Amino acid sequence: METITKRYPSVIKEQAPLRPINSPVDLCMACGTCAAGCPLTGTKGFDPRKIVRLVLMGRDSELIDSKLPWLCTMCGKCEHACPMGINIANLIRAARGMVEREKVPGMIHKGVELGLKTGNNLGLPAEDFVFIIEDVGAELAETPGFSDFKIPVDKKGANLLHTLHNKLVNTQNEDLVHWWKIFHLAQEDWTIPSQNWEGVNWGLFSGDDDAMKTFIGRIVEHMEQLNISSLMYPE
Amino acid sequence: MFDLLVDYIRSGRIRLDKTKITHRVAYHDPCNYGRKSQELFGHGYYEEPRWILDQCISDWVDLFPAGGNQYCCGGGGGTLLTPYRDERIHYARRKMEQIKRTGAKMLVVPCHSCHGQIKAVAETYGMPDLRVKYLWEVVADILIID
Amino acid sequence: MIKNTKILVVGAGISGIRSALDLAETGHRVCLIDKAPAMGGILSQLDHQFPDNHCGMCRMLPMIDRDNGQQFCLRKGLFHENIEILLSTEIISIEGNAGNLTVTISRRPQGVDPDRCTGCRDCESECNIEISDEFSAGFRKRKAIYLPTPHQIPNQRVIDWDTCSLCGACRDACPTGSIDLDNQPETLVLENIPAVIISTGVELYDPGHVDLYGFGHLPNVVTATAFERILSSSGPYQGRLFRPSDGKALKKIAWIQCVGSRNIMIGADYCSTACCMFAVKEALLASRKIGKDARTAIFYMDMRTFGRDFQRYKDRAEKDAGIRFVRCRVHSIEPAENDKDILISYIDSSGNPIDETFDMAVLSTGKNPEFQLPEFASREGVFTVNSARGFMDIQGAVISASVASEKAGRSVSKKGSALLQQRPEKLYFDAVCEEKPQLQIVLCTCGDFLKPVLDWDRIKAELKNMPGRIEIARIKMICDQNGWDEMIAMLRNTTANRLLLAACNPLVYLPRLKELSQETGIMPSLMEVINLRSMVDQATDLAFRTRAVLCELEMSIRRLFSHNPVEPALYPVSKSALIVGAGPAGLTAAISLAVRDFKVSLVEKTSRLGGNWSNIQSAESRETIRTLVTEVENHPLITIHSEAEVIQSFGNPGRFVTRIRSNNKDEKSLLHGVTILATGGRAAETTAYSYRKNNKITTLFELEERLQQPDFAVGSNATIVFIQCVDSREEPRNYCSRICCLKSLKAAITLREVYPQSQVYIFYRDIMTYGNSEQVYTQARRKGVMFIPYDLENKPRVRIESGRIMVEGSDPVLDEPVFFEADLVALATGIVPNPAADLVSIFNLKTTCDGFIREADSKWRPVDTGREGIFICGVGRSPSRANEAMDEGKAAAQRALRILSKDTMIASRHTARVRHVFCSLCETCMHVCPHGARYMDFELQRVQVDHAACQGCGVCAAGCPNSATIIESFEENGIMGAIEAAL
Amino acid sequence: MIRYALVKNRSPVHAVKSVLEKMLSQKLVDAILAAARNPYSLLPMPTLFCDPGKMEGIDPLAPVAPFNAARQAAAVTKQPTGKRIALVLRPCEQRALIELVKLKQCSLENVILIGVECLGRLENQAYIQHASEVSDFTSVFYKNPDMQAEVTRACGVCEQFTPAGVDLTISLLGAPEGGVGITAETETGDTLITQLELAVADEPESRAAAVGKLLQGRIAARDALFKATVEKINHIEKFQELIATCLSCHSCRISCPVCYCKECVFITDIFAHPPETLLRRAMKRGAVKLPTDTTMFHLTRLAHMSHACVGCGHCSSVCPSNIPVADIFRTVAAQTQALFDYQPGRDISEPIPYLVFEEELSESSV
Amino acid sequence: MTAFEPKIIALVCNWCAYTAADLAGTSRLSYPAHIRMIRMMCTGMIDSKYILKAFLDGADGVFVGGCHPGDCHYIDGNLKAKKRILGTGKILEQFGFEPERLRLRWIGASEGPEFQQNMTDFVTAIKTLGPGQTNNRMVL
Repeated sequence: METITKRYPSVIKEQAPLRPINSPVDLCMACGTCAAGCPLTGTKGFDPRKIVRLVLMGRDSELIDSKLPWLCTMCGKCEHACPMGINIANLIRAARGMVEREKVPGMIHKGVELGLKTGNNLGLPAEDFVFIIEDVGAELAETPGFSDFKIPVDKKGANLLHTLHNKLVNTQNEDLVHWWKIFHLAQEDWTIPSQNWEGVNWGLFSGDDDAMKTFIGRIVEHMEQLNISSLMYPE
Repeated sequence: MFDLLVDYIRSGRIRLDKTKITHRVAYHDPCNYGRKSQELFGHGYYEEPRWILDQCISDWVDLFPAGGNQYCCGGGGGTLLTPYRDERIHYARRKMEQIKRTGAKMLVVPCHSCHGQIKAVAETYGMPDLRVKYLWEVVADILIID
Repeated sequence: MIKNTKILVVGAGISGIRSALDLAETGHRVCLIDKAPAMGGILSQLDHQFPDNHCGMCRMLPMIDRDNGQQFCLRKGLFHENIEILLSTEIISIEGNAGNLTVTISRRPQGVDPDRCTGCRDCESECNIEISDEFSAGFRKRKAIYLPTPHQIPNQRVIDWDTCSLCGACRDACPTGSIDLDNQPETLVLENIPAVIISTGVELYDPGHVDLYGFGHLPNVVTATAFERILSSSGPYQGRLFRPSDGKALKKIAWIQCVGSRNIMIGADYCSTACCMFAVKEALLASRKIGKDARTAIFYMDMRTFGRDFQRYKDRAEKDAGIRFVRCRVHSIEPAENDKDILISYIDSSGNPIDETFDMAVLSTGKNPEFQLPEFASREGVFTVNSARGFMDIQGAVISASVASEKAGRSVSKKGSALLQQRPEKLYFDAVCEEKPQLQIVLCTCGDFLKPVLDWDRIKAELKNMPGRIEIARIKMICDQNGWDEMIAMLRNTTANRLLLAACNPLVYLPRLKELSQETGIMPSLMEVINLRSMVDQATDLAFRTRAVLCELEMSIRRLFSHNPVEPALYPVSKSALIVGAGPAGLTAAISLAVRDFKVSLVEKTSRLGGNWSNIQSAESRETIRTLVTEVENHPLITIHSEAEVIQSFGNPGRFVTRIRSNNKDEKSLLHGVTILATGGRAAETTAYSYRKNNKITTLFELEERLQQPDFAVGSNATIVFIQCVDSREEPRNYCSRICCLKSLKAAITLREVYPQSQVYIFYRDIMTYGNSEQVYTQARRKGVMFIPYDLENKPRVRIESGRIMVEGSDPVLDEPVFFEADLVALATGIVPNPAADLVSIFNLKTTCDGFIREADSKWRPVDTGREGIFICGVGRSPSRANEAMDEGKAAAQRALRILSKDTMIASRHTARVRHVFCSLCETCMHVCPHGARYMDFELQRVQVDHAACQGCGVCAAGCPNSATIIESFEENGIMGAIEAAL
Repeated sequence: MIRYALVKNRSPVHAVKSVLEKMLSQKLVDAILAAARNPYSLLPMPTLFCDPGKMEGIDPLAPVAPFNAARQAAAVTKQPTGKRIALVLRPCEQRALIELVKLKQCSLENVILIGVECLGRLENQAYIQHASEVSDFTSVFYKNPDMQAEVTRACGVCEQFTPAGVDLTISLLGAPEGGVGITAETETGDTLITQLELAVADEPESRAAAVGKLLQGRIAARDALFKATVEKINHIEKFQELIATCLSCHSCRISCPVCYCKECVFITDIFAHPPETLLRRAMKRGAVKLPTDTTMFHLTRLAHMSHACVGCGHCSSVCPSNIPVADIFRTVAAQTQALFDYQPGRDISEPIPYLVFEEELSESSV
Repeated sequence: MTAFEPKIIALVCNWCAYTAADLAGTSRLSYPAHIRMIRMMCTGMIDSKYILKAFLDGADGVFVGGCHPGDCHYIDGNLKAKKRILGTGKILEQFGFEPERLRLRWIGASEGPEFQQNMTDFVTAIKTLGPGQTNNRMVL
């Protein structure tokens, strides 16, 4: 990865990595709006205004090397009120993307890698996945009113592709059924893919654009393969 | 997702029993469906979930501020996956105060991250009994089955 | 079609009133229109204004020829012979050419006939529509038939057609049948309009448009205008500071600045200019009202105290009233835990997050970015007051209004349709003082209302016992046309030379007395109006009431008999001006007067015209000034006395004699009608920041000059540091020079453009880019100029180490020290006025502690001095930018025209007179006169009154121990007689 | 620095006379205004001297003053004459003069102020009585402390008997037999002492004690007078009783050194009521005393001038009805002067209270 | 015995207190009818004689209503008045007139309710004090 914006001489900053999101960072008047609105201000020295200031000062590496970008949820409340329209959340995401991948904290990057490799962030094999959902589906079929319920896996020509949040598959199986109930009663023509069912794009979190594109590409691929017109994406 | 639910309800493909939930419910706008969606797609999902709630629950309230200026629960942006747990709990304080002030027994969210985060921190903020439900979970709960 | 050779002034706020009066006072006829049903604009809602926390709006009223207008509070309305006022009226279109415009206006009927309305309010109680009242900023409800402002005269109700359901309940309830529900607007086409002035003001931003401030959701979040109503005694809580949600006494209040301003996301790349000071004022007033428990805070980005006296005002507010200034733009406002208080989160100076609860938040809303002037505003022959383009403080609005009047007046006189006219009617009447006083009393019985409530037999009998020749007549209702005509007919046949009108509200009748005077030949100063109606309303039993009425009658009788009018001496006006100082302000003033055919003597100390400004500033400004200099040099009516100064001056408005001396000791006397002082200022010097210790440390002014040199160069990778507020905005030079920020920004932008690889840092305290100059600040940031705020405790330091310039400071945002090796340091030292002590003593004026010449009133009469006929403009008065100085020059010229356009100076009624036989020459009167309207005539050994300058306040008379000074119509024996009669 | 010089002669009167004569003969001044007897009267009158040979009757120390000489001093200094004039005045006269300067009635340009320490004056008749019996009554008066009993009531309560703020002070208290002390308080005075070749000495130690003793007595007497007077005026009815015999002759105002008006307002049209006004008054009230406005006159004079009252007591001395005008004035003046922290005649640069206003715009009301 | 109906003179400034009185009148804020108002162009015009005259002629109270400091149409006439009234009050006090009988208040043009309040308060205060010293007495 190229070094981040060298603030001075600033002519080259237009090509600098933290800039391409079309963020008018230069316009910052250090007014404090963002910092005042951010719930994280003060936590471990975090403050969106400081982030912008560091970038302005050409000290991006300090930002990238810190854990600050990982504390931020990129919720966008700061920029909601920013009088200069500075896109701080995108700045954060770009900064995350510039962190050496091994240094990405927690399981985000691991998840991304697993996802890229296996189609879901848990690294769950397809048979196991189908087993889990069919098991839950069978349970639902025992509930009154849902006796004819069956999970349509990889159904071609379905109207709706249903992707899943990995945590429902992993630990919170009981929450899988809500949508299924609705689909069932609404007599929806839907399907769940057995591969690449992951509905959460951790590339978004890690700042990894390539990974993000790959994930989305796969879903599009599915829809094309199965000839499905709409997508239900949990995030 | 919101559009789908709205479509189901409006077209009558599913029918709901509004009398089932009688206690007070609060609704939380996730950043992604609001501000992010507004920024990326030019439409923030603020009205749709509220319309759905109107169909489901008689006593639901908004947090303040809500909509475009709402507080993030602290679980977004992948922070649930980072090891910075203390910071995340601290982050949630505003949101939790808001919820507490409404006196609601249940919080409805349409987002898995928010769901996870709020459930995880509710006890820390003295609301061990707060139920956190997905918006579609609420819908699923009150479906009228013929 | 109506032929109407009046100049049309659109918008009757403070600017419109100023423009209308300016033109009316110079002999033009004016039509002043406003779409609102009441006058005054936003100021009618503000009782107190900075920087003195007081009003004083009445000081805008004419001081010369006072009798043409009113002598009472301007909030009540505006009355002037030359001004016609049309309310509820809007412009539909403007056609035609400059100088001959055709204006179509639409006028909505007010619904209530002012002649018949008695103000009984029956209509209001019958109306079943209730909406939020604009005047009280929504704190009160009003009906569809309502009083737009509580103080206006006449104070009859109007109908709000937009909400009225035309149900007719009010009409049926009205006891005098004064309500007409025909709501068809009347369209009038005015032809031959010589000029139009647009002074409509700007719309305020509606904070309900965004979800940040909880406005509309949290009742304790209000706008600054609404807070003004809370402060006002005519407001919702009679001036007590309660909060709307629960009536709790306010203690802790926060002001949120820049709501709707300085925000490019809503298209507001401007500063709304007045809000900072507005907030400081409100906080100060609130703190005073609350007392020691007050906790007020202002959340701001840059505290824009750019006016001459503003910084000290703010410092006092901070130090004396304990107002907290928090440099943080507030993100949003939330309810506090108890749901009534409000919660504001901000970061303190070290970046710590703080959550603080307040009782109330006040939003300093600026100009609405969506507001646009109508298309016709850009038409030729239509002049727009600057305050209709952007929010302004009063001083700015008043000056810009006079600039517009100057332009309009100039265009009218150029086109040959000048309306200058000498007043035709005869003011002073023959030999009234020779006649025996005889009084006619007219008692209005207010229909049948007063008949049963007074003991008329007793009144008649008692009046017979009163001293003097008195006749009494009763008229049923003088406020309607029949009664009025009846009265006039009766008065035409009387030999009485004094008139006492016992009716209702005197303020309604005062403006009509002149008309009455013309009809009857009784001098207006020998008429009095008393309020019979209010006396009757107050007292409960018949005897008591009758006694009260008799007392009041006798009081007025005693006063009227004591009036003894004399004709004061008139003198011709010298139709020429003396202007001291040939900088942008002086030159502009000279041209303004010369194009109106008045001779101008321009006295300049140096050998060169153009002042300081001719060698600096942008190429455009330089060109403007160069053109101006050429124009002045070539104008046949302007005589330039360069290298000369004033050594002596005396005289009165319209007739001054001034001696000037040139460098070669030649002396010359000039006779002139007015004096304009435009003495200017110069760059301040400094010894701070190692100035002059290295030639790379320059002042901003020097840098500006150097930037123009073709050989100017810094290294392409140079680090350039600007330091703002050098020796300024702290004692002893505690004022903002107004020009430095903009100059530094422009220079920084130029440097970044020429040297894209350079690093440019600006150390600043508050960037003072008010108004649209905010865009220059935005542009500078966009160009990559780096801004580092500092405060007085933490100034940057400049060191020279073996020839290298080291600048150290700290960045409060990152809370870290910053350190540069600079290739160039520019110090913004600001400006100081040219020494004016001699001039000030020659003209008997005053200076501020900083040496600026003091104006008569910084808000309402910014270019007048304490002495009528002497005006000030430009940097000699207050720091200003070149365009502002030129505007002041125009405004000063406009003020001067009031005098120059007259052939003779005419004294007004109620002026002071010295009875020389009694006068002991103690000069007490001269000392206490606030208008410098008295002088010692050494030749005659007399104290003389300057009747044009005298405003008749009577301070001289009260100071005179033996009544050698008397005030016409306020003669002491009359007042003593009234006191005797009252008891 | 204050320089003290001792001048000795046959008597204090001669000592003073010698100094003043020398001033004129040495042309240190062009004229001297001082109290002097003339061949026709025992009462010393203010006299303007230009010839040192004509100063025979000069006696500025004489314990009498037919009127306060401030007005006469003002008359000779009203307009600049280009001449240097020495004014020899008692403290109350000199203080009144300072007030008149503030009221632009005269100017101290080219004026040398010589103040005479004054132990009080006698009423005219009493003085004439004594002066006709003794040749140098002035010396007798100063030698004999019992004479204090005979000074006027105003003088008996005067605590400002030593001049202040003058160029030269002539003092008797503490001075040895036949001598007077001359103190220079200003640079001008100092130069004069040098020019007159006066014998500079240490101030006699006895002086301070003598001044202190007299002052103590005076203050006690003053406070007693205030107390007694307050009792007599603290209700308008009591006050009316006190002034019931007032003839409205305006002698008090004519004799008053600070009542500077050319014509008193009470003789102008403001108080010259036409018959119908008088009748109306009588009609309303049933009866009016004529001339009217007597109480008004005294109160107005207090309102106009009490802040400037120097307590010379001439108003009482001249009153044909023996109204204790001076007692009233001093008692009331003590209050008004305290209110404005103003002391008439103290300092020429101290502005008259009614001519200065709070620059700071305070918002309190009375 | 009839109830004490005080006689009160109000000397009011044309620009502020008088306007406030007008506003009170048009706003139907009634105040006691015991007050005889005399309009002055400025409180600075008030001669001490007026106040003395009023008290000597039997007024039970004298009210002076001027502009708030800084509001004066004539710059500082109100402050000049304050000083004069202070001095006159001091003199009256010596002759037994209670200082409470002479009252100076600042009332802004828009302060109709303040005007009403001030009038009501003053009348109440004077009623509490009872008849003045000169009430129905012969004054020489």
